[in-house]
Amino acid sequence: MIEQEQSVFLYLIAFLISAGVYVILNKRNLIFILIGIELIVNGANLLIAFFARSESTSNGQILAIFSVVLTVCEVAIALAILLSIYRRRQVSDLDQLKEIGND
Amino acid sequence: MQNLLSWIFLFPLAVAFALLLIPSAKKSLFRVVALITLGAQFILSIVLLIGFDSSLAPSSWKSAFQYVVKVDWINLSLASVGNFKIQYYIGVDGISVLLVALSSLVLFIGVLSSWNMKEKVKGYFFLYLLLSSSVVGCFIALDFFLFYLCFEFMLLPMFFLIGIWGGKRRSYASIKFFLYTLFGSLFILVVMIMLYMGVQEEGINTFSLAAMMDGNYLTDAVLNPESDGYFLGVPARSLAFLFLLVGFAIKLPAVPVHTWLPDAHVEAPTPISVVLAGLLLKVGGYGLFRILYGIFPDLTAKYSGLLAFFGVLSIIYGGLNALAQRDLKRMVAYSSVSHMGFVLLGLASITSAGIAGSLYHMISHGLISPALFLVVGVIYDRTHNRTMDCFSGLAGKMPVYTFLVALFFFAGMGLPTLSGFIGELMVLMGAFTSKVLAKWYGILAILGMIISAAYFIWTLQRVFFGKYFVRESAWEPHMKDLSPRELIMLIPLAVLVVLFGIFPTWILDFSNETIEFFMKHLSNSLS
Amino acid sequence: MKLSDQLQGIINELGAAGTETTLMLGAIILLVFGLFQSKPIFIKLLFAATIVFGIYMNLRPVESGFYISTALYLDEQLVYFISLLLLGGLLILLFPRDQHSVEFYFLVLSLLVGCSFMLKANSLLLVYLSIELVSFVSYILTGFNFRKQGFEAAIKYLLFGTLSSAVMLIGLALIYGTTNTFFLSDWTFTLFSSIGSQVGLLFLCFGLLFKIAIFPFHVWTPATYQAAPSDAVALLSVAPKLAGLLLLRRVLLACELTLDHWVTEVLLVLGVVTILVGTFGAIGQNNVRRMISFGSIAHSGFLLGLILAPSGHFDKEAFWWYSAIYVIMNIAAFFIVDQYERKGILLSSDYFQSQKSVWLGAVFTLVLVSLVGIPPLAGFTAKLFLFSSLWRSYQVDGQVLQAVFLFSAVFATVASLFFYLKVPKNIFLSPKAFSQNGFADFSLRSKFIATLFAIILLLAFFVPSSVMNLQMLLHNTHE
Amino acid sequence: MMLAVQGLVLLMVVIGCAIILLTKNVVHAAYALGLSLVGIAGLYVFLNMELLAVVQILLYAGGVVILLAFGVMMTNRLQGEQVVTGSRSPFWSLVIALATFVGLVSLFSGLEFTNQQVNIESQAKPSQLEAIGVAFLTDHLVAFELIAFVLLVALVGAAYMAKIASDD
Amino acid sequence: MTDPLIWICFLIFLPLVGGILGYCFKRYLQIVNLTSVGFSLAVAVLLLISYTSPIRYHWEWLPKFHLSIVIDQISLLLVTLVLFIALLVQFFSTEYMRSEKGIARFYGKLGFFIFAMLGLLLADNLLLLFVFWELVGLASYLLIGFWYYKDGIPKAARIAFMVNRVADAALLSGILLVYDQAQILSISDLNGTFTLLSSLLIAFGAFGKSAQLPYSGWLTKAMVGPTPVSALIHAATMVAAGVYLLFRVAPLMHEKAMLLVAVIGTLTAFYAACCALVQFDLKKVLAYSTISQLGYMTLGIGVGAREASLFHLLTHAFFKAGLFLAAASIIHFLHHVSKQDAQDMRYMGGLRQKIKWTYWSFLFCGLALAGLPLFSGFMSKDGILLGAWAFATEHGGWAYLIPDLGLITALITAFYAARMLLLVFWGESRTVMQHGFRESARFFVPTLMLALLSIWLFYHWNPFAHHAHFFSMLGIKDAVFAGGGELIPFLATLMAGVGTVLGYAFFKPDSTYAKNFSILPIPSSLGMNMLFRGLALTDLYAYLGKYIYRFSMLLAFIDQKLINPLLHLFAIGSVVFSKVLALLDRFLVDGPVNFIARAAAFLGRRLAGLSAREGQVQFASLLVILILILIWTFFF
Repeated sequence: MIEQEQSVFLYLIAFLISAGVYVILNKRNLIFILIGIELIVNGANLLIAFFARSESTSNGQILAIFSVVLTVCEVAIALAILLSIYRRRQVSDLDQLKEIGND
Repeated sequence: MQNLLSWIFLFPLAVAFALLLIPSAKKSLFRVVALITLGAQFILSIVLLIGFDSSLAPSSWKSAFQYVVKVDWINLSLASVGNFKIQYYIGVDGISVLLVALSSLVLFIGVLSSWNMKEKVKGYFFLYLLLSSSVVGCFIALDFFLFYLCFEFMLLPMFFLIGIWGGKRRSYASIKFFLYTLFGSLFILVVMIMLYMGVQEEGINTFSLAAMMDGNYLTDAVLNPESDGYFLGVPARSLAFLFLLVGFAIKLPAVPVHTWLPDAHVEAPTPISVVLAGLLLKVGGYGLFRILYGIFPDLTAKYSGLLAFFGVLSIIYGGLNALAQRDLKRMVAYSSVSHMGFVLLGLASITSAGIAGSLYHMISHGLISPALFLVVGVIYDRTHNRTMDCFSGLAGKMPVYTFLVALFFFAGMGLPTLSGFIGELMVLMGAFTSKVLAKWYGILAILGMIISAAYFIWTLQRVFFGKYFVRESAWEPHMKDLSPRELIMLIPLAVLVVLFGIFPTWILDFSNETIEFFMKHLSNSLS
Repeated sequence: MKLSDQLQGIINELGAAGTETTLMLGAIILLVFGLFQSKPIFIKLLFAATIVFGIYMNLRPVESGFYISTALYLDEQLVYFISLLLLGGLLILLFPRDQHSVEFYFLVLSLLVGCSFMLKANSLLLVYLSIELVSFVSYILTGFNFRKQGFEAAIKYLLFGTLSSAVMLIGLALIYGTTNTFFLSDWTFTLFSSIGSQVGLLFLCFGLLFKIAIFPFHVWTPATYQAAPSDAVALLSVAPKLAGLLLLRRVLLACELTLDHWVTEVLLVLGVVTILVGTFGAIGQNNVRRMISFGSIAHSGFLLGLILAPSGHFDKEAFWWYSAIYVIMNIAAFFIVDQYERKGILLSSDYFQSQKSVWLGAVFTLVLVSLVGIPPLAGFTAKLFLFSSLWRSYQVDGQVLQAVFLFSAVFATVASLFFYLKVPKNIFLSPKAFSQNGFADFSLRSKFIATLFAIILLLAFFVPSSVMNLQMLLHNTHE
Repeated sequence: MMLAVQGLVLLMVVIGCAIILLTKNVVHAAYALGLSLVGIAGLYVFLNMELLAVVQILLYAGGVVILLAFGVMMTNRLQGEQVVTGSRSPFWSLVIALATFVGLVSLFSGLEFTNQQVNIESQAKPSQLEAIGVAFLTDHLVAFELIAFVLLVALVGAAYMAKIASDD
Repeated sequence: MTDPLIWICFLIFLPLVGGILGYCFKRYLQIVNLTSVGFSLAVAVLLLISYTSPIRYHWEWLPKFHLSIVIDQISLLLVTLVLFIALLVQFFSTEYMRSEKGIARFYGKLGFFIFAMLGLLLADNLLLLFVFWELVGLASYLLIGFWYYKDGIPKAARIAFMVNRVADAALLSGILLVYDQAQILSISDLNGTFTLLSSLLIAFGAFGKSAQLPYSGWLTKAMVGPTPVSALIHAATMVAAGVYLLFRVAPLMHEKAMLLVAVIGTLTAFYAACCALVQFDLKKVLAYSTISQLGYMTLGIGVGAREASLFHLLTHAFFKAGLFLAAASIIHFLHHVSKQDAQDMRYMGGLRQKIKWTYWSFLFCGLALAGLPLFSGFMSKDGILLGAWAFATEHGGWAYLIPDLGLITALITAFYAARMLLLVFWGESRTVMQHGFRESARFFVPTLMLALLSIWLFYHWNPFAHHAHFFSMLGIKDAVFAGGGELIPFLATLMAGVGTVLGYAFFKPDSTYAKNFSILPIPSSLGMNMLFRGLALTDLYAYLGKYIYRFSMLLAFIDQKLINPLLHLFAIGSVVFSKVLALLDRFLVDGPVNFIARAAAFLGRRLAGLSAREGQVQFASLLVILILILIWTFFF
């Protein structure tokens, strides 16, 4: 039971992370990419939680909680920047951002 | 008196910074100041020569130097590397004292030659004085770090002097010069670090060249000759030797790495060519003496074939290239390559004649090549053209000029009674009597003498003899014989070239004991 | 242990976070102050006062050890580095700013808080948190000139950074799970015997490499440096980098990896590649900022080489030297670049327009030459220490990669001349004549400041003990 | 029963992911992400981490998804465009994702668990919240202090940026 | 004896000082020069008369390397010879060069030459000898190129110099090899035998200056110089330097090398005599005859008759200088009266009446050249042939070819001497004379003095005496008589006589040859043409030079296009690399995708039917993950 549960958990984590990778690689919309990253972060969080499940201290849980909080901050900043970009450029596809470069 | 060397070394530097305070508008003041400064430097170096005790027979390198100033400069305690100690350690022996005197002379003549400089005078003389200091510094430094500092510091002023006041392709030439030399000097830097980690003086790691030459290695140092250290599977000492060889060969320059030289010379203004050929190449040669041979005497025999090969290659290849040139300056530049090959060959011979010959050749080339660039400069000043095809029969119009040109050409081709001959002869004597070199090297080097005669005589014939002709009539009014200023520059060189060609002992007496000791040093570590 | 004793102990040790607390408080005060008073001079003064006070707090004598429930680690070396970073933060006041928004200074202070926590962090939580704080501030600062380019760079930076931090989070999870430890101080070599923990360690390092800008995590650098405001770039190019390096150093020290461990080998290889990529990447650049940013990538590689010394042979002094000089060189370089950009000169091929402004050009040349590492400038001494340290490491350990590192460092030094020289070449050697109409010379102030930087670089070469004694100097001012 | 609930929660996560993977519509993806996150919160509950689960639902499922949805609305909807996005290279992405999957699985399968023998009973500690609260003020005091500051920074930064953006 | 240094100074430096002073004070040019050389000559004669033992002086020139000068009887004799001829030539030139602009320069160069030549003769150390050897070459170059502004002259001077330079290189190699072997270079201290290589190199060095095969081409080129110079340098003194050197080192030379010397000498003597036969240019005839006579001397040294060679050097110096000076008179005369190409014999003829004194001196010297008895040439040539004969009897077989060829050459010599004499002085004049002319005493006095010195009586009372008598008369003890019976003097007389008679028969004024001479074309048949061009040696040099030049052009090309780029490989490679990186950089952060991403995009287009644009962050992420996977697969 425990063995099975463990392996299911780990497969899920691997699935979440690789799904995130797929999304990041495949999608072009910035928000989509953010979603992909969220998937990876969640995988990582789940991993922490998984490791922390049997620990006597609550360190793991706290790390996971902090990571959730930080992700929210991140998304907030990302959206603020996105908004600024959109205000100016009316694009949300990453590919259309190519102003910087070597000329 | 004890601080004489410091004066010679640092005085131009101080004046350089003082120059910055003069407003740029006072154009003619700069050259006067520079002239006085370098004149003073020259006089001081004469005093140095007079006070030099040439009969001092040293017993170790530590005691081989005179006018020594040894002051702690940097003393950092680095926990893992130990004490990082750099000294302001200067002094001269019989080899360097001559080069110091040569430097101050050539630098002085260089100022005279830049008398008519018109653009950005302030910057020019500022950089020129910086260059002067660093060149002299190279010759008197006895601390590797100080040497390296001066060695590298020459690059920047030179870069700008060629780059700003040069010819059409100046930026290409100056960058090429900079890159090549930096490339070489980083090899030297690596070896410097290797040595620093392995050599101690009074229990502290040191950059002192004297200690390095005396071989005060730590017992477990990779570079300790007794410990057979390896680096990446290569014997570490051999690797260090070859690194230094590459570094100095670029500066010298020896043939496969010489291509910066013609470009730098062609693009540089005349005074800078003078300094470049007269002194900077000597720094490479001096490095071979002091550092390569001084610190790695045990490997000299092993690699003498290599050195001699590149020496002979330079002699012949440089000569043949000079033969093919149409640009006078390019020809002279390639002839420098050819001549510097003799320095390599002489060192490779590991005989006292050969080594003294190398030194002599450096001195004499230090007089001849500036003179050659000056005489090319004379014609360039008048016409802004240096192509041989554009001139013919100048002897009729400019007899004094032709006389001096011929004198320097003959000196360049190694005609007896002129200083070029002595150097070449001694090098050849060394090469022929060497125990480590095959005779072919000497014979091939003599072939190089034929080639040098070929291009000099041919140039003489094409440009100075024959029917008078200049390509453009606009040049006609300028084709006048030498002005007094040009005479003041050229005549001392001519006199010295002749005197040193007849009385070689005037120079060699200074360095006899040093070279004796040098040889003892070499043979001790070879046996 | 009873809770009250624990709390008492924490209260006693709170001074260990004094600097950060000062900075945070200062930042908040600044923010509030900005609501009422927006005269730039006041903001600047407050900012400077905060930092100075932070340094003052920082330099109180400390005993090396763990503080506040072993969350923080402190020793003298770290304290000096924190002071260095704070000084760097102070230096950006020299940059002229068009908009004096309070938020900018607030963010700079936050960045410094993050960096100093990075240096001190001992728990994984704090490691993660401080890195994230630095990252957030960096993202925002990148877009802080409110131009299209800035936002673009910011979003790219953010996306890439978030991904890296996600990878790092996985690494932290793996370490936490496999070693069952939460503090760097609990680590031992044996804990890291399993593959999971080693991979975790590598992932953690990746997160740090992202901050340091090591290949392949350097990709954000050029865009960010190009688009962000100059003062922000000046700080961003030094503070997070040095903090990341020192943290990496402590991480590697904590898990007691030897040089032939595969994780260190990976790092060494990445270091070599970084040096080459940074150097050669810069050669193709025309935009001066991008060029310098690639150069700074190469410098990251050099610094990484210093970090990866065999155990017991970490060259603290050399690292201090390189860092201190790097801070000055980089800030000076961006300062001067900023001056040129204010005249509309962005590309190195345009620098010929300033050919009459010899003075600043000469100073810029000195700074660039120092970045290459040619005497008589402090950059050379830094390189000398670097090479010495690498050689020393090689001698101690015989690790071939160290030798490769040494040679690529030497090689890159030559190659770096290629691009650093472009600017002086265009200023001084350009054959193009440029009509001087409309090109006003640089202000006396900017010339003065730039010259000051150059003089520091020269002085540091001739009197290198000054840099070493900077530590002592800072120390003594306290007493 | 427990197993069934567990399976359901797992299914939630997987379905959420699958939608994200397959859909082109950003809004749909955001909602699917919400679904996944709630599922993950459920998993936390199974791991006896109630606080984490709550935080997950409140901040993640609530905050992030709503933020994302807002973002989508504010960017794409304003123009009345389709809220769909193109894909770039599904094949290669898939290959790499699969490789990642295989790599992670092989990594995880090699893990040794230092705390395997811990029994399930010990997980059911009632005072978890309290322990966390104490930890915040003792072991992780600095972190707690810092995250407050981080939130402030993020707030100020995001707000300022958005303000500047909407100002002009 | 007082300090030898004073004598050496007088001997060596006085002419140089005279030259320089003359250049500085042009007003007293001739007086200063003549006085200084005269004074020097007086010292030499005084020394010669009062000779007791060799004077030796040495000094340290390089560290541990001494140079030495030895004044012994032989060197004194030659010094006297040089100074005497030099004095005559200087005297002659006062008139001959009077109207030249650069006469001061001329005297300066001449003084320099005399100085160098004296130094060469007195040098005891091989290296010092080499020093003066080179200086002599330089002086020769300068004097040949005296009229530097005329077409072709600088080139001829250059060729002469370069050919000498090649020989000098061989000589220097040889000397240094000797130095390596013996550690000393002073001839009087050297003993033993040189190695074959060094002997050969020294011999080939000596051949250069003495215009032996294969170097002989330069001497004809040198004829473009002023004729008095030719008389002094290219007939009497400098060209004899090689012989002198061989004379000095002969006892030390390797046996096989000496054999080569003999063979080369014989061949040179023979070929040059043949060449002299077909020349039109009077100076060229003389030049070839000089080469031929030098060949005799070389031959003599090669076969061991070195004193005989030295004696021939002496006598030859007088009569050949006389011939050249006479030729100078002729040229001057022709130039004066007709402004024609004054050296071509086809424009001469019948000058016997016009310039009587010159005729007589030319006749005497010519007969000495032809080797007729009662003239000095016979005495010295006889000695050499005797030596050769002795050599042949000793070696037997093919060695007889050497005296045989020598004798045949003697015949040819007489033949061309007669041709020259007859065509120039006899018959009718082939030029229209426009101006009158009076022979100047300054011309014929020196010439006549030299002509008188071609008479046997000055050397020995017996016209059939050879060198041994002469030297023993001077008190030189070690002169050894190489026995050869009475056959050789007889044969030599016979050959010379036959040659003269044949010559007369061929070239007498009413012969067909003489009649058609003025319109005679340059011989076109291959053999004759080759002879006319002196075996085309100068063309050979030119070819050699051309190909070396081409080779150097090739090298310069390589240097520019190959070595330079090769060394720039570093630069180019790094630039290329940087471009690649810049491209990568674009894919990563800026714009177009890189290879993988492009492939992905392509596939993506196919699969999704959408236009896939390139990714940046995506690509970076891809890269990170790829690297993770790579590291993963690499380590596990």
